[in-house]
Amino acid sequence: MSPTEKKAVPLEFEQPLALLAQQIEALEKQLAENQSPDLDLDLARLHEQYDVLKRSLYSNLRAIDHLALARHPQRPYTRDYFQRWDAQWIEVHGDRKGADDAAMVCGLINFGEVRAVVLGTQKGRTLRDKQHCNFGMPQPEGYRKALRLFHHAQKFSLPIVTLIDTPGAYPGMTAEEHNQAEAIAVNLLELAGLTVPVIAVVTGEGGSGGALAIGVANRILMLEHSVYSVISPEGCASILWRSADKVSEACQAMKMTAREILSLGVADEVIEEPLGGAHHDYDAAARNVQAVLVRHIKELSRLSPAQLKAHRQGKFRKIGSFVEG
Amino acid sequence: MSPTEKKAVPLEFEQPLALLAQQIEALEKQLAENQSPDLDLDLARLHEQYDVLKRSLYSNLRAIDHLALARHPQRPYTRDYFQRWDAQWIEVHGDRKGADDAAMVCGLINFGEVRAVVLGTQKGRTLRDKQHCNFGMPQPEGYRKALRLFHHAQKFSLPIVTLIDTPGAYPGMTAEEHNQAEAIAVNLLELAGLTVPVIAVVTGEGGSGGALAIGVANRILMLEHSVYSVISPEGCASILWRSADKVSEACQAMKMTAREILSLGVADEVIEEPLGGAHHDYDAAARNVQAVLVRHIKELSRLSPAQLKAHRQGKFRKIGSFVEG
Amino acid sequence: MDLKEWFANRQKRREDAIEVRQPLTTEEYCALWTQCFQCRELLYTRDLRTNLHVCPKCQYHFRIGAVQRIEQLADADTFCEIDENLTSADPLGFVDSEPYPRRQQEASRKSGLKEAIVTGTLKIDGHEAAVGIMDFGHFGGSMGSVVGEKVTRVIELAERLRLPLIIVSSSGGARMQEGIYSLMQLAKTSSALKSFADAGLLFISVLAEPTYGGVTASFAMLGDIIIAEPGARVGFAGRRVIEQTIRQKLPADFQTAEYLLKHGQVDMVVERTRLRDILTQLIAFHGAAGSGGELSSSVSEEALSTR
Amino acid sequence: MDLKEWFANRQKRREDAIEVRQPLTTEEYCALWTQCFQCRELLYTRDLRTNLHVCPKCQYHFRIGAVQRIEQLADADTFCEIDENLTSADPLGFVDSEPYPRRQQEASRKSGLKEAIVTGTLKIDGHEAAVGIMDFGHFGGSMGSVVGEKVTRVIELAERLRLPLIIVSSSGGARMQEGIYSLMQLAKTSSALKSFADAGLLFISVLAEPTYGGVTASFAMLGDIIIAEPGARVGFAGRRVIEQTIRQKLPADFQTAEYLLKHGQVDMVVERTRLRDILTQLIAFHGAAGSGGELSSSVSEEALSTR
Ligand SMILES: [Zn+2]
Ligand SMILES: [Zn+2]
Repeated sequence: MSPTEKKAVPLEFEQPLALLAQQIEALEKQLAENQSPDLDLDLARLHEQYDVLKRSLYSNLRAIDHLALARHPQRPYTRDYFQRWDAQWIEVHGDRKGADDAAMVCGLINFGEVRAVVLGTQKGRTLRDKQHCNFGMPQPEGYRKALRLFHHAQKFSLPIVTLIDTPGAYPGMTAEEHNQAEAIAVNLLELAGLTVPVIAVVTGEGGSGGALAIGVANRILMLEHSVYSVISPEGCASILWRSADKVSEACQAMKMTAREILSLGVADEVIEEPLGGAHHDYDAAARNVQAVLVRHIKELSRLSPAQLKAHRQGKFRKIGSFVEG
Repeated sequence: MSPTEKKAVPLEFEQPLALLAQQIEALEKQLAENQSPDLDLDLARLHEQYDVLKRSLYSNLRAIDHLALARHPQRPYTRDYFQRWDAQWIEVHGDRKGADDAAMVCGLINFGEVRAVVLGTQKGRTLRDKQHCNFGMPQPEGYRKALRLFHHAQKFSLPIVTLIDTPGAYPGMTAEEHNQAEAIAVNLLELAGLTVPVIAVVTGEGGSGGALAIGVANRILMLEHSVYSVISPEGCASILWRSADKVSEACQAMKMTAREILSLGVADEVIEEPLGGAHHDYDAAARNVQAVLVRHIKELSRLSPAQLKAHRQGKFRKIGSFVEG
Repeated sequence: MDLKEWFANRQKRREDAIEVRQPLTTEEYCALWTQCFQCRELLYTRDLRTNLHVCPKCQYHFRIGAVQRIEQLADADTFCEIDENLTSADPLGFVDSEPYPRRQQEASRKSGLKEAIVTGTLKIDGHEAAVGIMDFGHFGGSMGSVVGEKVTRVIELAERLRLPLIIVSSSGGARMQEGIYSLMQLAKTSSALKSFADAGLLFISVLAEPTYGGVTASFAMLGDIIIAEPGARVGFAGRRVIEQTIRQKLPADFQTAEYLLKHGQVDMVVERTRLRDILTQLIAFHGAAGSGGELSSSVSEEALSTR
Repeated sequence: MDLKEWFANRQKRREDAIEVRQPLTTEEYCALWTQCFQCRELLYTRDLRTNLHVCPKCQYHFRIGAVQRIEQLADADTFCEIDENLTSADPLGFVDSEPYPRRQQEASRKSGLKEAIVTGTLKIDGHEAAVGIMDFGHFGGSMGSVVGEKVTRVIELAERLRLPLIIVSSSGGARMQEGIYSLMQLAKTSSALKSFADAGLLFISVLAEPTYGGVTASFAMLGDIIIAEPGARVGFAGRRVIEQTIRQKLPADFQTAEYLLKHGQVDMVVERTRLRDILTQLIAFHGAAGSGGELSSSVSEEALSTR
């Protein structure tokens, strides 16, 4: 069942809105039992208040609120997008070397008018799913599965679309034994060398090297409430503030929201979400993202293979901030 | 300690020779205690007999005798060659993905006048070594380690020399899980595409796909007593004769000796061994192989990169025997 | 209608009939009914064939021969065989309990084929493709010089015509009776696939029950897309050899298609009844993109066209 | 002479001396003697330096700074620094308990360096090479914009001059205070290495204690040859984070150089006292061959010349 069919679970910062919604509901109930022009007026005012509050709330979110939305348990995940983009999309599996990492979903897709190799991290919805997907944290095998798809796209001259929604690469013992660092590094290197269009979309959490490993793209797009950071805010807080309570401060200090990443020149575009977050309307969210994706793929397809590679390398070559002399 | 310093262990078919050697030894002892012209004459005759027997013995070996020599516990192994070719050779390790297969030894070597990437299967001498090297049976990780070296050689335009001495790829559960078949197949494919000289030397046992995975070469050289077969003779006997006693028959039927593989047009040259087998003189064996190798590398280096690839692909394209029409 | 019903109705039918039917002979009985190896259900052979030799009850995929496979995949009257007259020589003069040539004749008599693979071109839902279909029923699907040569030639043909290539494998491995020549077919076919891949063309490998040894260790594992049939056992070394080596029992599902999927070795497990559709979809998807490859790796115009 | 002897002889020396020496101050004492972290032996600091900061008793490799490392590797007076004046900006206006610029000043005061890496060219036993040497003593060797830029520039320089490249890494990972910019340095440096690799040039990565996070997940793990110093701890995630995640103790040797070797992640573990020789040998071996690469991948003439 899609979470859009049930009520969205309110986050902490959404409590005032939820309270107002409860009042409205109560009033509506009252009104249903007992007609009264006064109540009618109250209700209209409440509705108005609600709309104003909602707009103001979502246009004045703190970094930690965006984080909460990006991690919303009902947020659409990679498979939700793929399914909506192409109900016939073909999933492909495995690194061919012993593992099929469920945290990395890969496939071939038709966006109606554009074909692409698609892949992305997958968090899993139910507890069982979550465990199966390792809560969206890929292991080296997942990155190598993605690498296989990069090469597939290169061979068949297909654009690559990646969806990023991961707390990061999995910090596990076997992951280290199987050279997590190398798996990520090789992906960075190989992505840099591709001569097909690569577009990365941060749909939820963009966590560190584990996100970047599928993020070296010609275009980096971010959903309105998605975040992208060098380390998890929790990790940052515990290292720099030596306190788990300072997550909000860490979020703010790292400038990790979509708008901030855009103004830092790393993201190329912010994709609007349905009001209140993508989880309120999966179909609309998927349509938004698709429209933007297709536009970018078309734009990039005007570049030659050599230009595509040079464009991607040039994009990252410029990122950084320092003083010379 | 090198086995050349101790006495070579006689094989079953070498028993007559060993008996004669004992007689000579006894006579020599007698002679040392008690000079006698008669004994002198006897000894001279025995020595003559010994030489004649030895030559006739080693020039009339059955297939199974070659197999015994190829598997001789004192036979020089890959590391013995590398060490003698270049005492300063640099060993490199690992597949970068979680394993370093000791059954596959890889390195960089100077043959005095020629540099090369070298690799080969390694059986291990002591019991501990043997276990460490898995009795010369690589796992997928070993083939992927070799693959890394193929790419290294390609990148730096270095010739590749492989030494083959393996019962075959390891038939183990983890080996299957890690896709042994794919590891071999990918090596075949990638070797076919290289534009540097590749030379394979079967130094002992060339066992099946596990040998071929490092054997798709411009030149296939075989040591005089080495063997090369599609399946182990034991496997062949048990499947086709349904009897483990028929190993000798299987050896003969499969035409697996160096001379036979040469006359079937698969091997390009047979490298002579010291009389009685390479284990009688490691240094001489290593010198022989090196001389032939260097000659072939120099010959092949006259070809262009494209010619080298076409030559290798053409060589295997022609192998087979069938009737058309 | 299952057997129980059939028997239950028998008496009634007998009574209905003016001429009482004779009970079936064993042979007629066997031709009419097939027992599922897996669920033991008795299946009406004609129904089984209609269902592509997949048990309608438990989805067990029966082994099928090359001819049946082609019937299942090809658009009517589109299959064009090539190299149908290539036959084995006996390069080693191989004799075990019988000479190799006699074993060959026997194999042909049983399978009705000249060799363990049939190659050619066909159309699948209108898409032209080159195909190689192995037949386990001929000499255990073993690969000797002829299989190696036919696989190589169909790869070369596909490259020349720029067609997608589909090989359905089913094989016990390399053929011992041709010794080192059989082994070298692994290199020959893989080498041909290297050129094919460099040309940017699509190779779909389909693994059918069973695929082992030299075939998995060469072309069968080199597909751009690898599909396995449900329950198909696929591996390098055989189960018995491994159990003898490691001296322990292997899990029941070891080396099954589903196990391979879990271990990242195949892209998908596809029921035979869906195979044709998936192949069509894959060819259509990659079709035009294949014009790229090493020569020109830009996004082809086609990648932007409507499905 | 060990400390016990030294103390034992003290009284005698005191008596011998006409002018009785004052006992050492704590500072003098610490400068003179260094205790080995591993075997606890007290080592005469000058001897330790002569032995390249490797404990002569237990072979413990002390962390060394960039300046010392260059002294150990470079032929005398051959090191030429580049980009020595690149310093960090504060793109995010980052403040935790202290503002980022103040933390930077502190780091520089402690390390005597402007940033966590020194880059340039040098000669090793006559062979010219480009080098990047990280210094864990500066800001935990963390990679922000400057480290990323300097690494990228030295890669570009090496490509332009067709020099072999050596990077000695020692880093806690990406620098949090520059946020997303730090993360993007992983992509920037790896992208530069892609061009470098395509040019057929040699990159030797040396991993020194400790190397973690963003540095291993980019250039440090992309060497053609990867060398680790004995005992160096190298990984992506830190030990503590992993233990918290998997809720079990990790083996004592987890993430050590020796563990990495066993798990196929590094080509060799080389004692610091042999490092210069091995680097020389590797550069000599690949030196001339490097003229090939993607442009012309034939065996270079040099590959046939005498060592
Ligand atoms: Zn059934
Ligand atoms: Zn010590």
